[in-house]
Order: sequence, then C-alpha cells, then structure tokens
Amino acid sequence: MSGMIDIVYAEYNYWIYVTLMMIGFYAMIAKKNLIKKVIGANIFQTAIFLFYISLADVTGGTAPIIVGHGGEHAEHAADVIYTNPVPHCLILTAIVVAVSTTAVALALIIRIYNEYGSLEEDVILAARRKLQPEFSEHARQKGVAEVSEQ
Amino acid sequence: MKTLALVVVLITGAMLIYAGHDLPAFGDINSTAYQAPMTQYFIEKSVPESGVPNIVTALLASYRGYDTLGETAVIFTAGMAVMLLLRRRET
Amino acid sequence: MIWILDITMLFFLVVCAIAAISIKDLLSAIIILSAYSLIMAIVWVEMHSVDVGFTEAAVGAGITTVLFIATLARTEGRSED
Amino acid sequence: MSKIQESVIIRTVVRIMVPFIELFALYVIMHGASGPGGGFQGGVIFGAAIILYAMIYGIANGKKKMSDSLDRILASTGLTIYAATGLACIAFGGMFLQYRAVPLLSDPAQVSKYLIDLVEIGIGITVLAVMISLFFDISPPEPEVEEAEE
Repeated sequence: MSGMIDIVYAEYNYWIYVTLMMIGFYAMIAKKNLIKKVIGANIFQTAIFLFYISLADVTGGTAPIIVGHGGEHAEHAADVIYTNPVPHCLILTAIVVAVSTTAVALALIIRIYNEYGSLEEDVILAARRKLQPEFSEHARQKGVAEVSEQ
Repeated sequence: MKTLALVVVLITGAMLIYAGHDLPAFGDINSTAYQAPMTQYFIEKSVPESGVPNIVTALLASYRGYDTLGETAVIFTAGMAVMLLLRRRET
Repeated sequence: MIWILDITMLFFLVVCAIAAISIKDLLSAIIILSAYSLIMAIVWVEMHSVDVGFTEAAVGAGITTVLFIATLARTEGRSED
Repeated sequence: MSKIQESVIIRTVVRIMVPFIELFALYVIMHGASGPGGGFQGGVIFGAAIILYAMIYGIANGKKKMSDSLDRILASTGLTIYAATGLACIAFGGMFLQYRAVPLLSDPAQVSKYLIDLVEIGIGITVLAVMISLFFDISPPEPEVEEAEE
C-alpha cells in the first residue's frame, strides 16, 4: 500500500500533464469550431510547459536567483539548492512563441470568417466544395484513384 | 469521428503514462538532468561570468543569446504577418 | 513544493480544461481559459519557476485573452459543439 | 460605444492607472537582471497598459498615443538594438554576442551585465510594439470617433 502511495506521490505531475495533453489533443482533433481548436492548442502547449517545469523542480530548492549577491544574506549562500534553470529558459522562449502562433491563427480565423461567414469546419468545407465544384471533383477522383491503386 | 479521436487520444495518453515510469521522480535531486555538468556549470559560473544574479536571465540573454535573437525575430515576423493579413490600406 | 496546494491547483487545472473545451458559449470558454492560465501561473511559481510564472500571468492570462475576445467581436460567439 | 466605455468610474480609474502600469513595466524591464522579470514580461505589461487605454477610450484615441508608424519604427528599433549589440561584440574582436569582448570597463562581468540590460531593453521595445499592433489589427474597426476626456 505504501509503495503505491510512493508511486502516486512521485508521478502525479506526469499524470496531470498527460491528462491535460489528452484534453487539448482531443479538442484539436474532434471539435469542429476553429476557435475551439485554437483553445485546444493552447491547452496542449501549456501541458507540455507544465511537464518541463515539473522536471526542473527540486525538493527543498529555491528559485534560480543567486542568494547573497551584493552582500545580503551572504552567510546562507553556500548551502542553498537552486532548481534547474535550463528548462525555465527554454519554456520562457516557448511561451512567447506560443502567443505569436496564437495571434497568427486568430488572424487567419478572422480572414476565413470574412470569406465564408462561419467558424464551423464542416460548413466551411461545404461552402468550399460549392464554390469550386470542379476543383473538388478533381480532388475526389484523384483520391479515389490513389486508394484503388493501393 | 469523435470515437476515433477519443481512441487515438487515449492510446497516446496510455503510452505517455507508460513512458513516464522511466522519468525521475518529482523533485528528485539526483536526476540526470540536475546532476549534468552543464546545469551545475550554469549555477556556479553565471555570476562570475555574466555578472547577473538571475540565472534564467543570464541563460536567456548571454549563453543562449543567439536563440533569443531568433525568437525576437519570430515575434516581429508574427506582428508583420498579422498586419499583412488584416490591415486595410486607407488610400 | 507544497503538496496540498499543488494537488488542489492541478485538480482545478483539469476541471478548467474540460470546461473550456466542452462549453458551447465561446466567450465563457475564453474566460475559463484565462482562469486556466492564471492557475497554471500559480502552479509554476509554486514550483519555484518565478520567471516562467510571471510570463504566463502576463502573456497567457492577459494578452491571449484580449486577442481571443477581439477575435470574437469580429466573428460570432456561438459554437455547435 | 458600449455601456462599460461610458462608465465614469472605469474611465477615471483607467486614466489614473495607466501611468503606474507603465512605470511598473519599466521597473520589470530594468530589474530583470537581479530578480524575476525581463524584456518579455516588461514589454507585455507596457503593451497591456496601452491596450487597456485603447479598450476604454476607443481605438482612435489609442492610436493617438501609439500611432501605426511609431509602432512600426519601434518594432524594428528593438530588433536593431539587439542585433547591433551582437555586431558591436564582433567589432571589438569577440564572437557574435560575446559581451566580455567589449572593453568598456575593467571588469568583463560588469560589461556583460550592462550589455544584458541593453539587450533586454531591445527585447522589451520589440515586444511592446508588436503586442500593441496585434491588438490594433485584430480588434474590430470602430465607426465613430470620440474625444478623450483629458
């Protein structure tokens, strides 16, 4: 029993990150609304960030800012444990890239809404087939030919 | 479609949880990543080499400065892309 | 690392994530996503990652929410699923 | 013109708060070397101050504070500051972004500290300009122009 509790205590953050990643992944695949897809992508990204940050944590450690620089608390400086700073730096970079990708995705969604008047994926695809029937028929025949070749 | 998505997601999650058993425990100080020579080097040498007490800032702007330059360029490019997509030209 | 606070916040994270993708009103979904980002920032600060928590509180809970709401103002606020 | 934008309380509080938010953003940028903070966070907070003003007083009044041409100039200026710092290190005989090569002070760690501050300022300028331009581009156009209560 206590071994089970030890396993849960040691690994619960991995389970939480896998759960969040599954939620975001499911939203990206199964939801038909485009804004829901972007929300799912955001949840996916933050789940991966949570994984990195929990890998960096050290029990009893402190934030990676050097204690005792400039004279204050210099007597404690020797026996301080710092958490791992390298994943923090990587994730700091990734968060700002994430907001850039979100902004470009939202701009594309606005353009799509101005063209097709809807945010639902199936409505947009149906409107696209209606607007360009010859393109759609050509693509369908090509797809059928590829499938029958295999 | 939704059932297929659920199956795919559940298989991915099960594989990740299975792989998670090999990762170090939460807060383990003897993990490979923490005991790596590079991490210890950054913790010990960031103040004498770059003069900045915040190790994350020293990593971001000094040791990985080239990466941060590229990232700033990414933000700039994202701003320009949104401007190209949405800005109406007043003539 | 505070054990009880960590477990509680991670539980709230899962609840917020499920609510954000399952609610039909998109404005509510975005506000719940903002709350999700703020809880995530608290979790990271509690894991001694102050810089990343600060960035997430400013970027994830602030700018991303504003951009989503501005997008909703130009499109429609209802979702079919 | 929505009800929130007409509220006297919100307009007054926003007008009082905006300078303090900007001051805090400058503090975060300059304090990034010795505490939590840095160019990204400070730039985003500074951008959020202008975005708050533009949300309450209208896009047209927001563009009086930060016009489109100033926005473009600032976005490229920040990136130029960063790249010029790296090129200056090459000019003094080091490698790209090797701050210790610049012979400004006797202690190379001090030179590195001040150049890191300069680089953070560059990042902050780019981030604030891009965030404001993202908000102005994505937000819906406003038909009527309304004067600020100065």
